Amino acid sequence: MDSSILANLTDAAILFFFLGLFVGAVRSNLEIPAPVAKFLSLYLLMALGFKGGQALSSAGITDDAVKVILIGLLLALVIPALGFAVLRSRINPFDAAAISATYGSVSAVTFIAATQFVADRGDAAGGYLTVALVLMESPAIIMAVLLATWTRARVQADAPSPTGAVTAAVGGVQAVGPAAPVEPTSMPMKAILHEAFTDGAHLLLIGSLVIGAVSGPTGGETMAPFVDGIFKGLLAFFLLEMGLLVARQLREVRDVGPFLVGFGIVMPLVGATLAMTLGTLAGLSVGDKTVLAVLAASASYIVVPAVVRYAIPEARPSRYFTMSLAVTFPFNIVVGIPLYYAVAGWLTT
Amino acid sequence: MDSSILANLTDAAILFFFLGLFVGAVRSNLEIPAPVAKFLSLYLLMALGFKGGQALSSAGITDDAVKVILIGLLLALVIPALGFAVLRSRINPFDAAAISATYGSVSAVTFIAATQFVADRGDAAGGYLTVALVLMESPAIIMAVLLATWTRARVQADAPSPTGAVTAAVGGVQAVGPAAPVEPTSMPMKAILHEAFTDGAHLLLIGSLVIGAVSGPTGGETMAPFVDGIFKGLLAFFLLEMGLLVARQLREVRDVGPFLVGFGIVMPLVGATLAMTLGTLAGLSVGDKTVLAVLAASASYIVVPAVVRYAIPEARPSRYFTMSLAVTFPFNIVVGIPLYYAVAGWLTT
Amino acid sequence: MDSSILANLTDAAILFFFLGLFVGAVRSNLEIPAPVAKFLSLYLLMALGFKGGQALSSAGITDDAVKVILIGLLLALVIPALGFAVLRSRINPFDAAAISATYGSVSAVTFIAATQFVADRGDAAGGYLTVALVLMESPAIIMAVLLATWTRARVQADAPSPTGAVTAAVGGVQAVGPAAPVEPTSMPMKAILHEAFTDGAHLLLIGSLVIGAVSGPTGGETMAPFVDGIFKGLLAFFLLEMGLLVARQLREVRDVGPFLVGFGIVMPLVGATLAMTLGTLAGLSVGDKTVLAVLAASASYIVVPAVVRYAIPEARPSRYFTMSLAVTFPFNIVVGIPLYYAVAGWLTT
Amino acid sequence: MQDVKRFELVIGSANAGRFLDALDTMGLPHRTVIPGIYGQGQQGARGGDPFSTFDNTYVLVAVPPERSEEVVEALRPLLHTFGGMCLVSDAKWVLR
Amino acid sequence: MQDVKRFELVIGSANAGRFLDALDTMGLPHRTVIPGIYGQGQQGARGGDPFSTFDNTYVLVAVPPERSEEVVEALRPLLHTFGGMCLVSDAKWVLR
Amino acid sequence: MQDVKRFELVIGSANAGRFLDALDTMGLPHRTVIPGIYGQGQQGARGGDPFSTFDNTYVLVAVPPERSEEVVEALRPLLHTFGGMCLVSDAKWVLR
Ligand SMILES: Nc1ncnc2c1ncn2[C@@H]1O[C@H](COP(=O)(O)O)[C@@H](O)[C@H]1O
Ligand SMILES: Nc1ncnc2c1ncn2[C@@H]1O[C@H](COP(=O)(O)O)[C@@H](O)[C@H]1O
Ligand SMILES: Nc1ncnc2c1ncn2[C@@H]1O[C@H](COP(=O)(O)O)[C@@H](O)[C@H]1O
Ligand code: NA
Ligand code: NA
Ligand code: NA
Repeated sequence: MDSSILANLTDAAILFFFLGLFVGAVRSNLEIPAPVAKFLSLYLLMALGFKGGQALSSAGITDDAVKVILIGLLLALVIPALGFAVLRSRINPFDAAAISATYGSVSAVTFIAATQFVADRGDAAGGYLTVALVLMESPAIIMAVLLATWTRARVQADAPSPTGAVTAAVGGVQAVGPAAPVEPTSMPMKAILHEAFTDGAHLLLIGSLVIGAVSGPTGGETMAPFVDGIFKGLLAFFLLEMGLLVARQLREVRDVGPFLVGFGIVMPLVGATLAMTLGTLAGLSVGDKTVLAVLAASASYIVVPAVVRYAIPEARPSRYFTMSLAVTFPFNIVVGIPLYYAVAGWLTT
Repeated sequence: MDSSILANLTDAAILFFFLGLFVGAVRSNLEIPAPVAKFLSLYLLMALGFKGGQALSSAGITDDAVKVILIGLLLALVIPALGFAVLRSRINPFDAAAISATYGSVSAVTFIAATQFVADRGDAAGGYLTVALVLMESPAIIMAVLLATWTRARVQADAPSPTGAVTAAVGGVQAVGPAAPVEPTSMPMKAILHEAFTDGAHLLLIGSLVIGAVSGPTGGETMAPFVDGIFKGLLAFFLLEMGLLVARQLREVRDVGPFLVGFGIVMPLVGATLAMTLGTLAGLSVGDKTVLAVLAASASYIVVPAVVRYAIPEARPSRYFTMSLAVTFPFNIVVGIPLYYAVAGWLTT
Repeated sequence: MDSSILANLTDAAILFFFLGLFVGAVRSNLEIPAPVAKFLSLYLLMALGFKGGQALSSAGITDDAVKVILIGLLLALVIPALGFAVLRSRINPFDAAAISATYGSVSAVTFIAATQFVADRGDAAGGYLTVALVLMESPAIIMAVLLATWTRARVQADAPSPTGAVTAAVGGVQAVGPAAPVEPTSMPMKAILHEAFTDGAHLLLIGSLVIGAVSGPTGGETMAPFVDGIFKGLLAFFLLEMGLLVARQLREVRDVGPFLVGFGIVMPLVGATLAMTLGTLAGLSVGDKTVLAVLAASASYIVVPAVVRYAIPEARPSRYFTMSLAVTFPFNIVVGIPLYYAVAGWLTT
Repeated sequence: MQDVKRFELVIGSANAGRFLDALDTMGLPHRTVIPGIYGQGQQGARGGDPFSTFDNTYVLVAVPPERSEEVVEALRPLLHTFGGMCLVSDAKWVLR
Repeated sequence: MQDVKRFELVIGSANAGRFLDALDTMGLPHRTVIPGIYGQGQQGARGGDPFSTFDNTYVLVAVPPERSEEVVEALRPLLHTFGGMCLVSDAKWVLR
Repeated sequence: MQDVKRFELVIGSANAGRFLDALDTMGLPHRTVIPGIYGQGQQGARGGDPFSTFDNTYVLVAVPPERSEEVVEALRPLLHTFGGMCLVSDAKWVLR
């Protein structure tokens, strides 16, 4: 296990993540231009989906595929429920719902790092894990929104000013005039579903998966230099940006106390344990088990915040976004992935 | 023929075009950042020119090269004249001139899709077709501007307020004050020629062609991973953006009635027929004939609008730009290319 | 020698630099979007550092490495001192300090062009030259800032309004009210050192060097298509942008008279001669000598201006930036590199 | 020149569509929009994330003075729910 | 602080050069420019196309009040031909 | 609606941090920022270089009128040293 962690720490892409952290910490003026960073994130989703689709179409729908997808769906329902149960007693219910959604969903970049990690060690995971990734993205969102709607109904009967209240202020000074009480518009479920399913990152991933599956070996060959060849380099660049981002986000952690930091580390471990148990019972391979654990352990910072920011406007991004990005993402990248891999190996032999 | 169309529909790049259309149609928030989209379009022009130049320098100026270029130039004069003759009786003369220019010129992205299509089927077109592409870009523009100038002279004698009139309005509400009549400045021909020949896309294409021709096999080898390797992937990305763009543009079609939609489909067929006839008479290969037909059939949405937007300010982009981008581009990509290829094959055997 | 220059002029990347110059000169609307240009410059630094680190770790610290680095450091101290001595008698001391810093430091893009040039001719330079590049970036900055501080102390005793004075003006017309005399804040040395060492370009280069050295052959293989394969193509694109930039900058040369243009050509020759002499004495290879000469001859237009713009706010970028970008950069790219290579070959045989 | 009220909105990019729709509904479709910008307000720091989840959009709308009140009333509930800044100032519109 | 007139132009990027040249000719070369922005006006929706054929440029120019009239007169014919928006408002220039 | 003073700063991106820090120190952390823009002023042409060494940042800050003087005083020395433009105008803040 230790050697796995160490090997991970000499991986070029992971090292660029550390470089980003360092450069961000010393407050350098280094900046990846936002449009390029956005392109890189779209590229990763596209390459990820395409390669998953290719793997899927060449292997077909195997027994393992069905098992992985069923386990994935189960985890996508259990983990947010568990998260909400733990959180609701300690923090306000809107934040609890948003954080549950975040941890119930998945992180594509963590997934990519994990698939690279296991493939580099000869334990490549199946293409169906990309399908699991896609399917595990959304259930938590819907669940969280339902929880928030329910909370909202109860809250509206009670106190007039919930946590996320936006009150009038000019130039950082609270305005003199009395701030009107906030009445968050209850966004209709239909609109939320529309947002969740038409989110760009989500659609690009699914679309690329389908295209990868449909375009066959010829498609695979012509696309290979783009989706395979330069993949590691662009991933390294993107992780550099992620490091910078995490360093910046770490400066905004005042809304995340020790309890939430703890949650951001323990919750992944709980999710990974669940996934590992189910995966072992189902007799999955080391690679599949590791990546499934990573899906369970990872928290979304793309799709979920993109939907929750207006589906649950009362929840604070300075909590749910910061936790998933600045606590759980680095934890999984540095410690989690090699740890889950080591345990998966140990459970399998 | 049918099988060609079907095969085209499983091409990864074309599928990304459909993905873009779909994602745009469901109004997802997916967006390729504008600076990146622009870079992709520059990249395609650069790679296109470079590869054309390489092919040209290795093959030299053959008989076929001369024939293709002469036919291309002929088409570049006949098609806009034909277009204007058809349009002037039905729509205002400024729009007619602009649309003629659009259809008389060519689309580099359609050209790229076509060259990939024929090369994938073992019928690669010659490097001189890139020269034809370059030469066919401009004649239509100059012709259209002359037509517009002539129209302008006649119009100024008559009615005071031509179609493209820009009248004062605040916040979407027509202003109370009387709008001054528009007197479009007649841009001097010299300035127009300067704009047409110094247009960035145009110069980059020509420049890359020359560099490709000059830099020889060594240059070709070192540039190959960039201009060949990742070409298909970046093309796929760009076609995704084109799909999004077409979907957006389709929402603005109120200025394009059934007549103009019909024109946007029939005109390419007419152009392709002309090219195919001349190509067959000249005894060109299947690949050359197909690509020449595509040049004739395609309509410009980069260089021509870039010049016409100020050379003929009275013409409405909501017509000429929308038609070439949202009607003719998808038509050629999906139906046209495989159709012309099938016909070319049938005419050759 | 002549043939080297000629061969250089058919190099695809160099040709794109000329294309950029030409396109810029005819005032085309061609523009590489700024975020993409910035990404390209970061990419070059990353690839440069990574490949240097790889070369270094595979070769280890050789005798030649030590010699090159020592010579490099010596040059980084001597050249700016020499430059300042020459300039101070002719132009104001703030500009003199800034220009000395520029020429005392190095240009990464020129370095890249040179390493490509010698490698293409079978005389690849050692990985330690990248270390020399890194180490030669900063000494000149610190020296120049010390000179400027010293000048500032003397000036403040004398005249109230130094050259770079920013006086109040509205819309290009000097304001009626009397402009307050400028008292440039003396930025504390600590802050300047912080800026110099946390500059993004600098840190990315060093970080990539370390990562390249640490991530070993496996890292090298997975990163190769990105840092090697598409390198030439992206360099060509970047040189296109550099050409555009130089063409633009050449229009702003009114602050650079014949004396400074002469300095921008003679100073590189002096630097190269110094480097060549020391390199020959130390018995370096042709490749190492050439690249070392290029380091000595090149002037910084990234890191130095980034620090000097606020470390010496009295100095005019229209002098130091224009000279290094519009005079010395093209001179080295077109004439310098093949010249130094020819001389190095001649000195070695 | 004609008097206009100059509305400046700085709102989360994710919500910009709602504000623009509200203006469309009022028959005020003309506007200038700068997306992807940075800011800091009640809701914390925004801008610069690669997923464009939390950045701002700047919207400039010139409206006839007599419609100013109405626009304020239409935008207030949106500002209330989604946060953001709205400034109103006077300007002259140069007739063309 | 000094009174200035604050000109805001939103014009097609392709035509921006003409407006800026006109200002240069008048001896008013100072300006702030934001290219590549979105908008909607009489000429329809603009911005966001990868060929930058149809996007807008925003130009901010502070001019001495006594030159305001003259600037309006110089810009009007250009606005007339090429479309675009021009707003004029009052501001104070902070002397530095 | 509430009266505010609308500060517009156009400053070198490299120096923007200093201006923002000064505002932070005064307890005025709220702002809107557009980086990477073009301009021309006393210090020549700026913007569009790939190293972002010489481009401008636009900053919009709405402050309560009674703090306006104080802000001007705090910014002036910075403008003096680093150049840049600062405009102050009147606006109404729409309460949300
Ligand atoms: N006083 C202010 N001055 C300038 N911009 C502001 C101010 N307050 C808020 N903003 C902008 O409005 C955005 C949304 O504000 P808020 O909803 O308060 O977070 C912020 O991110 C800023 O860009
Ligand atoms: N009169 C003006 N109108 C608009 N913007 C200006 C004006 N003067 C200066 N600026 C802006 O402020 C920046 C810095 O000005 P300066 O320090 O004078 O070079 C310039 O690059 C312009 O973007
Ligand atoms: N009422 C308005 N408010 C804000 N921006 C406007 C307004 N009218 C026009 N514009 C801007 O000016 C640009 C050109 O206007 P137009 O020539 O009318 O299409 C539009 O694309 C908008 O960005
Ligand atoms: Na999870
Ligand atoms: Na055509
Ligand atoms: Na040097």
